[in-house]
Amino acid sequence: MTQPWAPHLGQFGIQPMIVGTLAISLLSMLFAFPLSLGCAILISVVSRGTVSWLLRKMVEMMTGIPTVIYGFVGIFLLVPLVREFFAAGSGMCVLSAALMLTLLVSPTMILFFCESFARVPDSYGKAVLAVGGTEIQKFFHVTLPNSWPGVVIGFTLALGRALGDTLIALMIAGNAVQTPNSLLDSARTLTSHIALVFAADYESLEFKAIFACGIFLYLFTTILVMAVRLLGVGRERWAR
Amino acid sequence: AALDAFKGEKGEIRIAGGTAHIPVMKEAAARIMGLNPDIQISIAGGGSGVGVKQVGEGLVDIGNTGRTPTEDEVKQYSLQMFKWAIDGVAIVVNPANKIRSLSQDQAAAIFAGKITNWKEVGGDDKQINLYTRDEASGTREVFWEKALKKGDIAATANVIVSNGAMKGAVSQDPYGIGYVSVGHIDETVAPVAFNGIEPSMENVKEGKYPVARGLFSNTKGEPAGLVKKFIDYLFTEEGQQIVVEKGFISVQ
Amino acid sequence: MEKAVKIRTENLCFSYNGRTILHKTSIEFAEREITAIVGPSGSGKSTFLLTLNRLWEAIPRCSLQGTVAMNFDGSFHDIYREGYPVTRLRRQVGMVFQIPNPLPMSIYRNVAFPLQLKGGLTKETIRAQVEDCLRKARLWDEVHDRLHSSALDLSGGQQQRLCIARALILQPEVLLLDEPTSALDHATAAAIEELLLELKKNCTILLVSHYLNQVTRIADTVIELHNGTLVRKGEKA
Amino acid sequence: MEKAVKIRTENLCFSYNGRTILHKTSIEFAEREITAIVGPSGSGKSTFLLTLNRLWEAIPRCSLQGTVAMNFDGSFHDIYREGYPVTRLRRQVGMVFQIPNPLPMSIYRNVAFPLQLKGGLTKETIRAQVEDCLRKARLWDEVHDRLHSSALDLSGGQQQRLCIARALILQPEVLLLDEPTSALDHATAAAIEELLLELKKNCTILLVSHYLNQVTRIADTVIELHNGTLVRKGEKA
Amino acid sequence: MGEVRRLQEAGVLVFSWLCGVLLLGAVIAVIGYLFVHGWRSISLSLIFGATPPLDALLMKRHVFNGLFPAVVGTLSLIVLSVCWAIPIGMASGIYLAEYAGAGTKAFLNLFFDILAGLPSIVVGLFGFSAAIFLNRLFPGSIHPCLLISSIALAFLVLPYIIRTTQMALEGLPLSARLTALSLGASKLQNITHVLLPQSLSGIVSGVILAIGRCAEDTAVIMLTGVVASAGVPRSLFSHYEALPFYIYYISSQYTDREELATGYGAAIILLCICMVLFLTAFVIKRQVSYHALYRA
Ligand SMILES: Nc1ncnc2c1ncn2[C@@H]1O[C@H](COP(=O)(O)OP(=O)(O)OP(=O)(O)O)[C@@H](O)[C@H]1O
Ligand SMILES: Nc1ncnc2c1ncn2[C@@H]1O[C@H](COP(=O)(O)OP(=O)(O)OP(=O)(O)O)[C@@H](O)[C@H]1O
Ligand SMILES: [Mg+2]
Ligand SMILES: [Mg+2]
Ligand SMILES: O=P([O-])([O-])[O-]
Repeated sequence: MTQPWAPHLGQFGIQPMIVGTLAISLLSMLFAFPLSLGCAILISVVSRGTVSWLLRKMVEMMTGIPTVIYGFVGIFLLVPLVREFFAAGSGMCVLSAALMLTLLVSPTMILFFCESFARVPDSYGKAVLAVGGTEIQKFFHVTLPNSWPGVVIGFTLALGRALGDTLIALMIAGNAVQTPNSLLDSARTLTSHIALVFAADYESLEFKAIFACGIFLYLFTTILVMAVRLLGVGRERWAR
Repeated sequence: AALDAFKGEKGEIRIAGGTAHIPVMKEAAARIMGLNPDIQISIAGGGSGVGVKQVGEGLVDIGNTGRTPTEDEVKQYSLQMFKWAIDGVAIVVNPANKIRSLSQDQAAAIFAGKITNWKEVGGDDKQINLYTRDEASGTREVFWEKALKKGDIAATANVIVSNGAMKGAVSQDPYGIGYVSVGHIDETVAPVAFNGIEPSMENVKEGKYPVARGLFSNTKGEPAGLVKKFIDYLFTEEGQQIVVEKGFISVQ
Repeated sequence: MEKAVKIRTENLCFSYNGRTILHKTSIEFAEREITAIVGPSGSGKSTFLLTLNRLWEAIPRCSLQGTVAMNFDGSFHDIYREGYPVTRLRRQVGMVFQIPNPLPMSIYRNVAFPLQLKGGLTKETIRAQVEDCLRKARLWDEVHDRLHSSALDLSGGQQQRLCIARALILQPEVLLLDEPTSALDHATAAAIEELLLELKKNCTILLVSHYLNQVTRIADTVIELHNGTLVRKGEKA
Repeated sequence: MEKAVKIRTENLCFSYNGRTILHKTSIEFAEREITAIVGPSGSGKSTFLLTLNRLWEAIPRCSLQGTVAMNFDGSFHDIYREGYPVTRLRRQVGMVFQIPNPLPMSIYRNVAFPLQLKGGLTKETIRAQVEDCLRKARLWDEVHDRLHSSALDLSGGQQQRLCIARALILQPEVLLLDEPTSALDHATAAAIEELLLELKKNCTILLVSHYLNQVTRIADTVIELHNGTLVRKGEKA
Repeated sequence: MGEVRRLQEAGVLVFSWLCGVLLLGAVIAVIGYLFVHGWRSISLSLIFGATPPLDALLMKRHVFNGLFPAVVGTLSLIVLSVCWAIPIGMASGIYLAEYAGAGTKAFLNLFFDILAGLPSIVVGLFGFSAAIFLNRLFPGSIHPCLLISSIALAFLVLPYIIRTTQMALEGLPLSARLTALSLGASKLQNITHVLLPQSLSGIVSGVILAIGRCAEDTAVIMLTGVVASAGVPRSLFSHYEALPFYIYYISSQYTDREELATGYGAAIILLCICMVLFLTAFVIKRQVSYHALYRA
């Protein structure tokens, strides 16, 4: 497992891919979660009327932007930018992939957040306003606690998507089989690894290693789902 | 005239494997399907390794390889090989890069990650960005064996999945270096002389350029019907003309 | 002796979806009095209360014209003035809704909630005040052993008293009560009436009620809402 | 003359989360009478009504023991019997909730809804019956010009009358009314009382009410709920 | 204290606007970039190549150097997968929310959560393995194809539909549940007349997510039958092209500027298809809930 990936030497370690996957997806969630929460607050609480409506429509529209388009624009717009800006490496790196992934997962998360906010009954909000709460207090004291399961589920789905996304990493992370040491290093994720090696041979060790990748991804998401559930259930006490 | 064989035929041909072959396959398919809409030819890449396995498993009718299939492969899947073009593998850099020639030692050191800066081989003071192909690639196999003499390829190298993609990547990156099928070289990338020998068609044809190989189409057992007609077509004059048009060397 | 005026509306018009509910209503409410608002069901009593704390603004497609002025700290303020701090207004004007609306939290937090929103108090102070308000609303004995269970599980009358307790905790200067005893039994309702008479010392109370007995018992002034305008009907001797 | 018995509970116990609300309650309700149920707020009146149409089963974590039998078509049926058709039961036992609960549909559809659920009627019949029920509940005049707007926009009292109309449309044999006039003004409440006296001819009515006047005016029997048991308090002469 | 609160609120305000502007800027950059570079390539010949459009539509002739086969491939994928996924997904969602016992429910919830987290490439891998397995079972008749791709895609979106249906139903307040029951609605009637209409917007949003996912997915189809060039698929059992894969393919393997331009064109077309799908779904959503709730 911890060997390097070198099929011609009979070594089929997938550790570099595991690290690559974690690096890219966690980094993207680090960007995406605050961004999404901020946007969801902007849409549901801060802005009013047309502005809010427009923003919402825009986000809804964004969920419809295909991954491959982010990858496509990533290659021709972001990668050169990153290459020029940091003047190191090829621009195909962990950072580029994480940035594009952020764009990919944010809209779903924002919509999920907004939906769960909206599901909190009106009368609750009125009760807060009637005792002199501001819109923002209403949000933090009633809306957010009551929509917490939705927020958690939105986060899970987004993280799952970031972990499981193939195309962006495949197209702009560089796919080098190494453990990345910096944000500007090229890296390969488990998913791209499957896409790159999938058809090599159906009986060989290589193919079995691919299945190991699949199982690893599966375990990741399973553990994640479990953890988030425990968290979510704890917070769900008052939401009925 | 060579297309007459396809008149009145009906059916599907599935092709996968070597990516160096794709331009020729596409052109041939376009001509055949243009003549007879009842024939459907699907073309996928994947790399030579994929081609062998898929045709062996019976998932496709023709598996292309950019290297000679190994004896094991031939035996295991009872492959029939058809070599319809000759090709070379050339090191390429971005046209903005001054370097136009590398020795075998330099090339091996660069791809092994021992030389990491262009100034060490006489270029700008910039980091070298390595591009290599995936494990299934015939191009990689040939390059590794004949150019690198089975030397290491650094793990830091970006991995690219096809000949076309390699060209795209290197043409985008001013400090990149990679290797592609000679047939794919155009003005977007600059070929690099290997041990002083230009990777030109002539040099490959005359056997001067050492990193040469054949392009194969393989079938499981004897081809029959539509598949046979397709392979036969590749060897007709018209077929070989396509080969030359796409930058490869005819086998005739 | 004429009491000072606390609330004054002028030419107040209100409509939902273009249906006029209030029509050029100009009226004054005296300070530290209990004013009862009566009128047939659907005439706009609840709506009128909403115009006094600007809560209708949360309802889509409705519109208001005219002015509402309130006397805070000795001078009149137009509460619809651009930039008027609506949050502060709603802290000074407490409200109990016709249909009880406990929040989906524990009983304790429901009552403590306004204080938490305002901030700046210690846990102990809050706890003491919560208990005090629950006692005033005659709910303490029934719930003191389950303060931390959900308020949504309370009975109808309990929810109503909870909402009263919640409205009291900020010690508002004006209290808008929309049928606050409709779900309460006689004894409890009487206790709440006592409470209102007590509160009157520091507070201006507007009470929507259908209970004529109740109205005659405790109201200083009775106002009737009829065909979209408020008319002064009677005053206590 | 003793009237026939319509509903009989035996050793009925009920608890929420282990808190006992009803304790070994055995009582009978006479056919075609209005029985008032009174008791302090939070004593379990609403809960008791829920045991008569098995609606509590939709609430999580509560439990019931004992039996409830109702007389339908001349014989007693244990409504908690395994396999008893609960849907039919709820069609025969109408209910008006303490806190009005219109569905988020149009006014018209709210009232027509039970008939649509039952099925098998033409549009015209339904329309006629909806109008009839809305008239009976004294709501028709206020809403006939906006039958297709949302029922959620009605005033508190209007919602309450809507729920009454909705409960009437299936012509149930038993009516459970949980403070049905709490949000209504005097005149309207009186009209509803008239209606109940009229309905009594074909229907057994259980009325939870805090309005003592109302209770004395229309109830044939008064039952008090106290410490978890129902006690017969008084009967009309 | 009030000061602190005001500062906090101002902080929240600034932060949320900042997020909004950032996101907006990024989207405008992405879409703007596409359109600036791609609008010139948009023409009928981008789709139909040199083939007369009518011939292509009637399938009389193959289209080369055009996106027609990819467009058809993508649309058939969407329709097929949604056909498998919606009935099963909604039924399971309703079952989970309304019928399942506590044990079953806990188990299935976990199961679907995990399924939802399953990366598409893994689903693709299983689809691919299934195809190989079937191919060994019935030599020569089954290989990666449109049918297998659509089933794999259905698996991918199933959890979305199930969970959104279930969440929408479970999110309804108790009073909404009790009311119709008290009027003599059977459980099924309660679901179909009250609970489903009230949660419709949630469900439709799940379906929208699903459609979007089918239209854009590349990883699953990459392993289960999409190819670089195949023409319009003639049956469920043939290879096919698809727009997202075409874009992926072009982005890395373009041989000249013209080919790259078709990539931009394809990207714009795919974007437009997705937008149109979304718009329709939103229009439907508004009208459906309107009809369900406000018309007798
Ligand atoms: N869903 C529930 N979960 C837990 N406890 C409940 C629930 N509903 C009611 N209770 C409790 O059960 C007791 C009886 O409630 P119920 O609603 O039957 O009272 P009630 O007699 O109708 O009172 P009121 O006159 O105030 O409406 C109350 O103490 C209440 O807090
Ligand atoms: N949100 C709303 N949208 C549209 N119309 C509304 C809305 N709320 C109330 N109305 C209508 O406005 C009128 C006045 O309603 P309001 O609730 O003020 O009456 P009310 O006097 O409080 O009656 P009740 O005694 O029944 O509570 C009613 O006809 C009602 O149908
Ligand atoms: Mg009212
Ligand atoms: Mg009650
Ligand atoms: O032709 P390839 O095998 O290198 O793709």
